[in-house]
Amino acid sequence: MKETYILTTSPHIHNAESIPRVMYSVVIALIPAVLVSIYYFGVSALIIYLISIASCLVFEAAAQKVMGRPITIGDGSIMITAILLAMNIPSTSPWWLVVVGALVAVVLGKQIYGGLGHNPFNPVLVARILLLISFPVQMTAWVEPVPLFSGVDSVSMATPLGDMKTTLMLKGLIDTSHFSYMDTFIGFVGGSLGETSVLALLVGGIFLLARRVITWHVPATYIGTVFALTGVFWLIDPTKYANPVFHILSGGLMLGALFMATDMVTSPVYPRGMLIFGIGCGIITVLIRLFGGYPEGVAFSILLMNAATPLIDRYTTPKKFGSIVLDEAAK
Amino acid sequence: MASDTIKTYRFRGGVHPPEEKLTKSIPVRTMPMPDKVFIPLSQHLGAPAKPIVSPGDRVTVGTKIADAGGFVSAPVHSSISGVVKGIVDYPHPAGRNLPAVEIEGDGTDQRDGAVKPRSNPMDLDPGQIKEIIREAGLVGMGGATFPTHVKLSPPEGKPIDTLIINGAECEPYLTADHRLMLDAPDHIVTGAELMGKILGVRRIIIAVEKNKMDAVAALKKAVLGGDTAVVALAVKYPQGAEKQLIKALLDRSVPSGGLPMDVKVVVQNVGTANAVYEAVAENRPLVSRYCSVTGPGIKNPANLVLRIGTPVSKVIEYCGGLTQDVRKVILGGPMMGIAVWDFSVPVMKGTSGILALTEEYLDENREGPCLRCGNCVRVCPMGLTPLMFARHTQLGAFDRAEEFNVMDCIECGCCAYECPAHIPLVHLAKYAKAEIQARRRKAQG
Amino acid sequence: MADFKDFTKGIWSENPVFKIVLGMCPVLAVTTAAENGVGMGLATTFVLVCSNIVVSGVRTVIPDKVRLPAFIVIIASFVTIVDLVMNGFFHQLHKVLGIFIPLIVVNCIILGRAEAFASKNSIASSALDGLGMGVGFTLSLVVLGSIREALGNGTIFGVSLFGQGFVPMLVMILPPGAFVTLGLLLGVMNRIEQARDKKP
Amino acid sequence: MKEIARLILVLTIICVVAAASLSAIYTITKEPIERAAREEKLSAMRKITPAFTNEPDVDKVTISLGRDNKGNEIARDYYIATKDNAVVGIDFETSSAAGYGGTIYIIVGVTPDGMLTGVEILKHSETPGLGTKVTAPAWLAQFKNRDLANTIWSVKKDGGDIDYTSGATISPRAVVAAVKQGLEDFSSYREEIMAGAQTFITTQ
Repeated sequence: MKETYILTTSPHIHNAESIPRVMYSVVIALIPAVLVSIYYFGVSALIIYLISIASCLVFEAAAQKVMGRPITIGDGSIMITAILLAMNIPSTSPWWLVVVGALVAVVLGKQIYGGLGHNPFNPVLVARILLLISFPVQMTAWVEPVPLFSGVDSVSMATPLGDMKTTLMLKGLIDTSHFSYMDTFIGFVGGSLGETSVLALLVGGIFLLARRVITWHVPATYIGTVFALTGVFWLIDPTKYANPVFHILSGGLMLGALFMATDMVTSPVYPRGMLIFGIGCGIITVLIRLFGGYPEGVAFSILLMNAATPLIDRYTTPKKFGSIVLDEAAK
Repeated sequence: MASDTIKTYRFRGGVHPPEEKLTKSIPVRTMPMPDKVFIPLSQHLGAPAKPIVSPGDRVTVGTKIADAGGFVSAPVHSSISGVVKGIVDYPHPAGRNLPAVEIEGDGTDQRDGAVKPRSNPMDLDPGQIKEIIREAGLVGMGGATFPTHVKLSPPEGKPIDTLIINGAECEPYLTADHRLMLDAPDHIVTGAELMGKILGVRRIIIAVEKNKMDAVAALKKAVLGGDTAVVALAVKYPQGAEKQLIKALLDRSVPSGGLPMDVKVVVQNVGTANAVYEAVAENRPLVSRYCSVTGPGIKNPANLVLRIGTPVSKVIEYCGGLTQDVRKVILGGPMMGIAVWDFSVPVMKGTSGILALTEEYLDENREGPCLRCGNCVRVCPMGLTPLMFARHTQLGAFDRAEEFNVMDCIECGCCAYECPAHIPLVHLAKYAKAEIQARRRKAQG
Repeated sequence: MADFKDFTKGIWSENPVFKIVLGMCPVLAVTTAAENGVGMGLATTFVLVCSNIVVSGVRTVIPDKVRLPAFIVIIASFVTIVDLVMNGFFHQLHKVLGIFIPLIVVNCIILGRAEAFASKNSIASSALDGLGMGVGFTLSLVVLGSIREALGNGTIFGVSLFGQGFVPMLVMILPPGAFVTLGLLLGVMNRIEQARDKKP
Repeated sequence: MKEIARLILVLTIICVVAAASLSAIYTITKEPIERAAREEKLSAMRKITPAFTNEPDVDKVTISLGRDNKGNEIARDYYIATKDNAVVGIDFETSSAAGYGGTIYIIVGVTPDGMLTGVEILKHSETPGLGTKVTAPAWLAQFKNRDLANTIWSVKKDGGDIDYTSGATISPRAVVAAVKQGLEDFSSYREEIMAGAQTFITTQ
């Protein structure tokens, strides 16, 4: 018999959840999209993933060491950051772009605020925006996807959203006739590594929903709002505004709605707040896509709503049991 | 009223821990009389009892050894026959030494001569029944240990229309109530009717979780008629918590800070109902109880009838001792029980289980940062936001914790059970509640 | 009496940017290049020294009730002088610093020092204080401007640092870069202070 | 009362002293400021125009380009650069509101035939490092020797002849459009401008 007995307060049992389990669930959910991107963008995509993972691990450990915190690179949260970061940049990115992105995400986006659980903004999106502003050329150097081992050289290509914006600017009209919904759905389209394959992202998202790591609130309201709003504009003038299906399938919407807007640390805690958060993301995304200077607005909209999260939480705190008495006994 | 016509409702939140009812098919045995007992004077909520015996006094089983220390208090009786050795400071599950009456047994198990069964308990008038219950030292046996007679004395202007007998036993591992319902369904029903008489209610609902359908059947058989119903409830923790039970059975919400009587309900545990029967019909005070001795760390898990005051070490010994890797011994269930390190602590009126957990159940040094996943909010049956009051408690901002309704916390443990970051949310809630109460007392002067 | 400490405190222990955190508007807005930092810093230093001297000189004759209006008139006059002189004789720099020169008027450091120091101390001390604060302010701006210019444009004082292959990190010379750099420098500064406090 | 009088007196004195010193400084700096402003414009003109000997900012022809939508007259100054009694170039300012960060002010130099001799950016608020590439001398140099006839006036991305830095298309588009508009205006009013320009030659 051991001499020491543990004295802690109840409960004395715990379910199987833990931070690493939650984090690695997200990592697993990202795998389909990772594989698709490696298939379409080739070895350069794989290299970007590897650089991103390596540099994120190094920066996380270094930052925690410098700041005197326990080193927790094994908990999986940094793997999510690393994979999502790689997914948010084009396959042509030079190595230093990935390293700078990792530095920004890990140090400026996360550790500066106190590490996991304390960052008000999604670290990956902080990095994406900073990179986009700093290196607009490299961050928009998209290439046409070329299936692995097909031996064809890839050529540069605009994203469907970027293409639409340029056409609209030049001709005052949009042209989505050459746009293939099926290609976008499976990921055969230009864009950042992880955002192109709607199918792979949905598979991962459904896994997370089933695992109860995320709830339906944010993705459903986010995508729903984008669909509804772009639908209204499309009905008003289909020559200037693309149809809602195009908007949902293109750009980083799926990646953002399923994996980044749902980041628990930076989104509201309560279901009512999540609904507001999703709707807010949707509105801002549509406004930026249709009227803003950038073709895509997912990253900006999520960051803006991240900033609003504490306020949303404050006004959506659920009512406690017994505060509303609506039953016969009270009458 | 037929039992199956009662509709049940859902309460918000709750968790589904593995049931682990290892002892559910093991019949109850009576543990042999210990040669020495230590009967604490504080076994209930409220004022400790006042001892009325002196060292050297001879006592028999059922001799009153301490009287109630106030209205919200209960007398204490000797559980064995023997000689009072003294009133000593003795280890108590609360974590410190508290006064207890030490009685050295004489091995005869002699009963108090005055104890004679009553032939027709239902003919007594309500006042008499309540007095018998008070004198018998009855307290809530589900674990809360609130003196029973107090609960049966609703103030003027608080009419009661329903008595709920709680046989949910939603805590994992525990099977004492289950075995009791199988062994003495008729006693429970009679006890419930006696309490119904005191309260003047016609409707009595005996509620049992669906994982104990044999107990439901036994109780239904025992119910002879009238307005007593037996209801099978969904299996969900904390189904047996008063407010959630009332919500599930009657769809009534006890107001925040209120009591069941605010919605015309009184809830009593099945063990209490049985004790009421024993006190009133058999004229036996509360000196023993059903208790599950269970868990992966107990060599021979069992359901036992234990005498109040038996040291836990003796009980464990009787059950074959602990296995090698036991790291935690708990009085009560795994969700709300109290961990003890000194096994000489005595079994008390509210001790529904003795649970030994091994290494693999330990949850030490795994606390991480809050991820704001919202699990604690989702499972909280009280609709609270544990992450918020926990954070403010950690920061020492108790007034902010109070704003997040920490005082409404029932400490059921759902939040901490679900928290992926393993934050000791219940511990923080208890800490905040104690601190806030201390400040309130200070403010009152 | 005038003390050398009146001068040195402005550089580190009471650095107006990193310690007192005053005058953030010019600090954030003009530090896109080291050169701008020098210009803004020197202009501010000039106004600081002059206004400190004058405020200190007239401190005994100015009634308390009109203290602030009087200080503001004095400061505004010196700022206007700087504006005119710069425009006339350093036209290029004036073009770059543009709106920020008139804004020196509302730079809290100037009024802050007039109020907190010059109105209570001798002319010599006040001059040293103004000079110290000005130098501290200038150094801070130059440090900030150099970092931002180096990372955001690949140059320091217009001199190319890294050669052809370097891709500048544009965000550093945009407003967000100012906040990020200032925040990081404040963090480093506090870290150094902490380490210092621990040692003795 | 006495105190108020004292307050007024002190403030008055301070203001008078301040006003006096300011007017003194103003007088001293007035001329250098004007000279600097003029020098700035002249130096831009020197960059974009063949060598001249006159003062083009004085020798200017003002042409009315019609009215804007508020009914105000739009006038543009055409600065005539001369040397050895011949017009060597004409400079004029133009602007485009289509810049990324607001209006871009441009000064354009042409030969009397309407061929570009140079383009300079006077004032802009484009994104540093991105839109600001349009101020790079190398980029601006490509405008030299272009005219309305020999050039398709749009950036290469839009099917034109003008190179641009990849990543930034908004600022170059704005500059190209403004220069093109300026050239068109010049060709429409060329007769008038050249007629005005003759006066500066004959008067010398």
